Amino acid sequence: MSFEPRILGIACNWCTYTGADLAGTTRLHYPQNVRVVRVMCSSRINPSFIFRAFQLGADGVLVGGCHPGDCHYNTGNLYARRRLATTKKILEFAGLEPGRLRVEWISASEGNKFAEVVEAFTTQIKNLGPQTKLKIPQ
Amino acid sequence: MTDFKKIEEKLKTEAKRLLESGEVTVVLCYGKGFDESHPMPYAAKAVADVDNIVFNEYCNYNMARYLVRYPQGTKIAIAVKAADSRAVIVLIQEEKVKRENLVILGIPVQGMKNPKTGEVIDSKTTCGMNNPVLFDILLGEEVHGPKVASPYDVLAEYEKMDKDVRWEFWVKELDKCIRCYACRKACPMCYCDPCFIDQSKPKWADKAPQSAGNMMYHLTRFHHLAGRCIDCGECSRACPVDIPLYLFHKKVAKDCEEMFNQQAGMSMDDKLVLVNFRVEDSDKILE
Amino acid sequence: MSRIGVFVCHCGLNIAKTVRVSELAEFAATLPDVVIARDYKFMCSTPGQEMIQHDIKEYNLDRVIVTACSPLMHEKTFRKVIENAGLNQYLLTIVNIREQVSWVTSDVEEGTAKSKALLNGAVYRARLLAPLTSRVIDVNPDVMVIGAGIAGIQAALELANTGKKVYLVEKNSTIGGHMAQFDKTFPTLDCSACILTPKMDNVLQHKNITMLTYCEVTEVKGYVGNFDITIKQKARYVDHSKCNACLACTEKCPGKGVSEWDESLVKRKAIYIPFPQAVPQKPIIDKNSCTFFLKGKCRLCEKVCEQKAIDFEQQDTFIDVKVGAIIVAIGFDLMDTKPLVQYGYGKYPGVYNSLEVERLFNSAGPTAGKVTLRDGKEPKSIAILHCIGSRDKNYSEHCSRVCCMYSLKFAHLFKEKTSADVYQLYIDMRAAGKGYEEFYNRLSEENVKFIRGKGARVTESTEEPGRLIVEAEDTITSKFMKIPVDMVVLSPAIVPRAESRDIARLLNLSTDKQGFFMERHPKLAPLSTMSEGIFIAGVCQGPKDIPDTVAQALGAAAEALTIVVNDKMELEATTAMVNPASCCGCQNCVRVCPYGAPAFNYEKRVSEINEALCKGCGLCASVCPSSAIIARHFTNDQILAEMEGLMEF
Amino acid sequence: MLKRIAIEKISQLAAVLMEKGTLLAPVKEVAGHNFVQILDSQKVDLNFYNTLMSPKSAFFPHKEDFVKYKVGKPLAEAEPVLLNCKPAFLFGVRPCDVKSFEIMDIHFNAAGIIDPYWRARREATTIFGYAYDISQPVDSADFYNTLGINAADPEGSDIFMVKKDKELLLKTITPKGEKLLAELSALDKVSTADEKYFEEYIKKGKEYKTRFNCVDSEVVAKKLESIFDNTDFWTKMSAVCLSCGICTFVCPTCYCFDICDDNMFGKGTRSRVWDACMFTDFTLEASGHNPRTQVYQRLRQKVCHKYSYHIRKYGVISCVGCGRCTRQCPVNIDIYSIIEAALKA
Repeated sequence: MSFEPRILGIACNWCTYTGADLAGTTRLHYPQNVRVVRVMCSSRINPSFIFRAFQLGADGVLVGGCHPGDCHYNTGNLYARRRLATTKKILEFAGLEPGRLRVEWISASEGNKFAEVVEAFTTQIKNLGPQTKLKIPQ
Repeated sequence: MTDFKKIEEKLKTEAKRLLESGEVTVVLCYGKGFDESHPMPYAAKAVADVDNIVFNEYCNYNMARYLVRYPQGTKIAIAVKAADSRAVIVLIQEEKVKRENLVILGIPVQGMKNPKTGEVIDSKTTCGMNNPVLFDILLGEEVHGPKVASPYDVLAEYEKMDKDVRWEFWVKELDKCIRCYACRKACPMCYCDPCFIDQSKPKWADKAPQSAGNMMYHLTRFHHLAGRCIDCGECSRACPVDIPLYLFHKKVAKDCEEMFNQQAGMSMDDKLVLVNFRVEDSDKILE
Repeated sequence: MSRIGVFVCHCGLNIAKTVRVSELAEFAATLPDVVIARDYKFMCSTPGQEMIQHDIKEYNLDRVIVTACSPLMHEKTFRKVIENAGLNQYLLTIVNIREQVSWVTSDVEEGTAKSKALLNGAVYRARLLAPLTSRVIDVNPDVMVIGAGIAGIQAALELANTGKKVYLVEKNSTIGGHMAQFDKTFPTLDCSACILTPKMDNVLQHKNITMLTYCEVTEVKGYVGNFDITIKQKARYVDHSKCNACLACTEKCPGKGVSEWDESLVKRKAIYIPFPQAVPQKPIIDKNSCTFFLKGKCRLCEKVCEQKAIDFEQQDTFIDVKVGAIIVAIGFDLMDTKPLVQYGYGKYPGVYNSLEVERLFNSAGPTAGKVTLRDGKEPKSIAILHCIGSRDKNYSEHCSRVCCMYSLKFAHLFKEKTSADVYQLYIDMRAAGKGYEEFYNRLSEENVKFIRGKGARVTESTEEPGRLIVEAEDTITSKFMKIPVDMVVLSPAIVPRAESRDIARLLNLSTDKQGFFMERHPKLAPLSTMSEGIFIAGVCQGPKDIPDTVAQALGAAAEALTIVVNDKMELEATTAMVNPASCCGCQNCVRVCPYGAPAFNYEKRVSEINEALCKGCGLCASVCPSSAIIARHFTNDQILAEMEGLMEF
Repeated sequence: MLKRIAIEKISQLAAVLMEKGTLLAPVKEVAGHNFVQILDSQKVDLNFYNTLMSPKSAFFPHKEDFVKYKVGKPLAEAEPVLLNCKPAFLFGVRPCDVKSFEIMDIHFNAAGIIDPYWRARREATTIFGYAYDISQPVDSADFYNTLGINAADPEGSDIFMVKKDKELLLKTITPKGEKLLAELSALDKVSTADEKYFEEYIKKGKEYKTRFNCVDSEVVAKKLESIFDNTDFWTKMSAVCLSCGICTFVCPTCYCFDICDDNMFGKGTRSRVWDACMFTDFTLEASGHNPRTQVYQRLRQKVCHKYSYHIRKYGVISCVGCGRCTRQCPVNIDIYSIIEAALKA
């Protein structure tokens, strides 16, 4: 059987989650590998959530927020950008493939972008193969 | 460079003056330990304590970590070497101490040694700087030697490592961790009590020293110190099992410098990078 | 130990088609703490809701999971459902298996598997949910309306008539907006001024309306029910409290500025009112064209003013107002067609945009209603080009909706006022409004030449200087055409106001791809925004005609009223709090919060959060190094648990 | 019985022991030597002063699993983790550390409080004590003499070893050691010179001095009781203490632990994990109250527990003077100096 990655999505309520809903409303089909946790703002994402996601066995983590400047809370995603960039650098230096964490700005009106990003990211993770480094063996 | 003995004398003179005049109520410096090669961090609170003050090549402690122990408003004199002064700057920026409550005794110095190994402490395991960035009184002449090697040079070997090899390296290193938490306790920037890892709700990781929990503790700590670590190397020297934590901290500091164009504790005007942003930050940093 | 009830909705076939719903319910029943799991055709229907309420009592449930459509759709509905059955509304979890599962796959295996994972995540999360108490706050009864075009005027009047105090803020020196620039309105061709100016006067006279012209909103703080707003009153250099609107000043003024109102077609004085029916009828001085401001002497206006109302020293002032709700009706701009060089706008004097033409028709306009070219001659032939920048992937993908109809109106007015040949170059003729098709039919009989094809290029005739050649393909005959005309009218895309991004930022509104404000839900909440207590009306939400704009204004007024009609309201309880025992006093939360909700208590050396200011984004919780901040309903352990559940299967 | 073996052949002895059971012996690691379970007989390395971590983990591991469970429906399924102890050999333990097992037995193996895990391991294990090399200078951090222990004290070991040039002399002390040594074919017979050397070594061991200021436990206990409320003293002593857990983790006689659950996806383990009285959350109560929030309170607890309460309760000091806490302390705090200062306070 081919490798079907398990990807954790973390989406902000106002943009990316709504954008994901729009993808559904417009019946855009995309791979079913991403499981989304809804948070109010991408800035809610604690770097440890991402470390934990990989420990729980996520093959990839996709973070979605509003476009910079469009944050429902004004500036949340601008903080998130810095914090997630640092998180990514840390994972990379630890030895994890940097491609396993992706941050995308997807607005509420970009259902198609959500679908495209999920499609592309799923392919990318499939190419990277299962994530076994941080995963806690069962 | 002014020799150690002279610095010690000056330190004693200043400490005496400051305590005597009542300008400060405590002088954070270095004192006698159980033998010569094991001096201790020291908090001199009375003129009589001044006799116990020492300064030699083993006095590598970053005294900045003790600043947060004193009630706000306490007038403190603190002896700082180069990296230590950067820690003081960050603590002032984080409003843990006020500049006006501090008398900063700068010590320009070169050739400090790690008492455990006897090795000279240089830019391999620390920022390698010789002269304090911020001080009120300088206790010796500034060191103007050959240009200090970049504190990031030591990273080259690890950066070019294959990511899988690097992963194996870190797993091996972090698996040694016994979770004594000396690293965070020795760190001048780790002043949380409780630390996130001590929390039971949420429980971020298991208490036992096992791979996953060690990884969660250290990776998160590296993130918490991103843009704040001033590369004094205290965590690595405190570590009883010799985990080269400084490598990771240096790497994160280097990345932060590249992304946000500033080094922790080098200027009082800087803003803490991870609780700030610039609208013009590029999305490239996420790639 | 929780007692969880899981309710799986089929949503007719919407979900059931791609998710094996009964299998999902059976799966749920195997999960620890799940006491009852059911599936049903329509959970949101009355029998569905009653089933949930019945089971809460029957099985003594303390958590409810509804596995259905997006929480953005029915979270509120189901919260009410469980609350009415005696459960705290925050003990509800919604699993989105419609928008994010069944509608995005056709594979039943995949759909069912993903639904199970999502449901498992919800069970993990539900166990850790805590009952929360909504905050009850006092509501300020006043309303602010931003923008005094027809939408803003209508909304303000409607609210004022119910007895509510309204602040109507307008950036121009007069209210009226674009509608006041028009001469006639389609399809009835009734006079714009005749229907608008009485309303403008009503605003002026209304005791409940505070009209704030020549003003801009500069700061919005607070939250629904309690907005604190700072408004900048731009310096007019005329004290309106003294001015008696004699307008002697405007006669004497030697200054010359370009009339914005007349779309730069003519000059105006430096001290001026934009048009004779302007409200208020009191002038302002334009600093950029005033001789005194430019050269340091003149002050003629000051000399003629008997009221001593001229005040060259006047400064911008700031007004603070407090309101309970806000209506945004800032209207639109026309797309700048200069960058579309193929149409020669700005290069050839004979090329006009539609708003300029509106002014040409207007009896109060630069030509007193006579249709003449810039050189004063009457055009003999006119081409009206539709969809300039609209329906164009390179510029604005959307249809600007009103251009077809106003272009027909123009054609009619050209025919009425000139003897010119009139060409309409269109892609499609869109006449989907009441009386619109009839209007189109009427125009078809008015000897207007309809060419189905988009105007491709406007060039100058090499033979007859000054004459323009419109190039287009007639897609009906597939013939390439070159039409010589004297005048070209462009119908540019309707785009958001240049300042709409700033307003969005100020008010925390989302914008769509074009920059129009986004509604909370395109169908069910078209006037609400993602920001509680802020509503949108008119073209700032998307292009629309006057009847739709007015309808929206009335709707927005009703929406605002539902808030300010009560003196108290409930707020979301999902705010953050600090556990003082864990706070390390780093003040990161204080530094990052966009709303200033956390403050540092210097005595206790810990942060404290003012929940009235907190909007629940959770940023503080993620920057808190010691995990001392609890972002209610999105706590660290709730999120970690949900992630664990999602990754288990 | 006395036997001998060339140190270079130590791996042969290791191999024999590995066949008989589990061998725990010093291995050189990056930061120093440690007792680890030997999987490769070549790894055994007796060229050490003392190990970084104490050998207590041989009987009292950092993490001890008690129960494995699964959150099921309707009930959780749980299964205790049973120890299946093979014979074990703890090889190369310094006399002071050997002494620590006796102290730890009070807590884990005395009547009334028996820890089955400790007892099972203890009974299955034969201890090879190993005298300090008295030809080398003593480490300045050590102070085991103070506690009445000497560098070549065979008491407590089953077999006691001393180094003679490039050879190791092994002497049986207990019947358990006697039985084992008889079975070990890899060992050579000894000469009379060897026997004499061994006797001499034991004798000389008593002369080999660490820092020494022989403490009367009763006097110390009393003194510490009297200065319990001397906050100034304790504040001064703890002024630079980092309150990390190094001293307790490396200590051979610290036995505090926490019971922890670790679980994921509904499956988990309940285990006993080392805890340290120097951690803030050590005394954190469920109510949120914490009786020891200050560093001085925690340091006082540590010192008084070892040098006062323990004496009162069990009659002995809970310290063997191995010097690990002093050696490893990141700020060179020395418990011996604290006791000295306390006596003067």
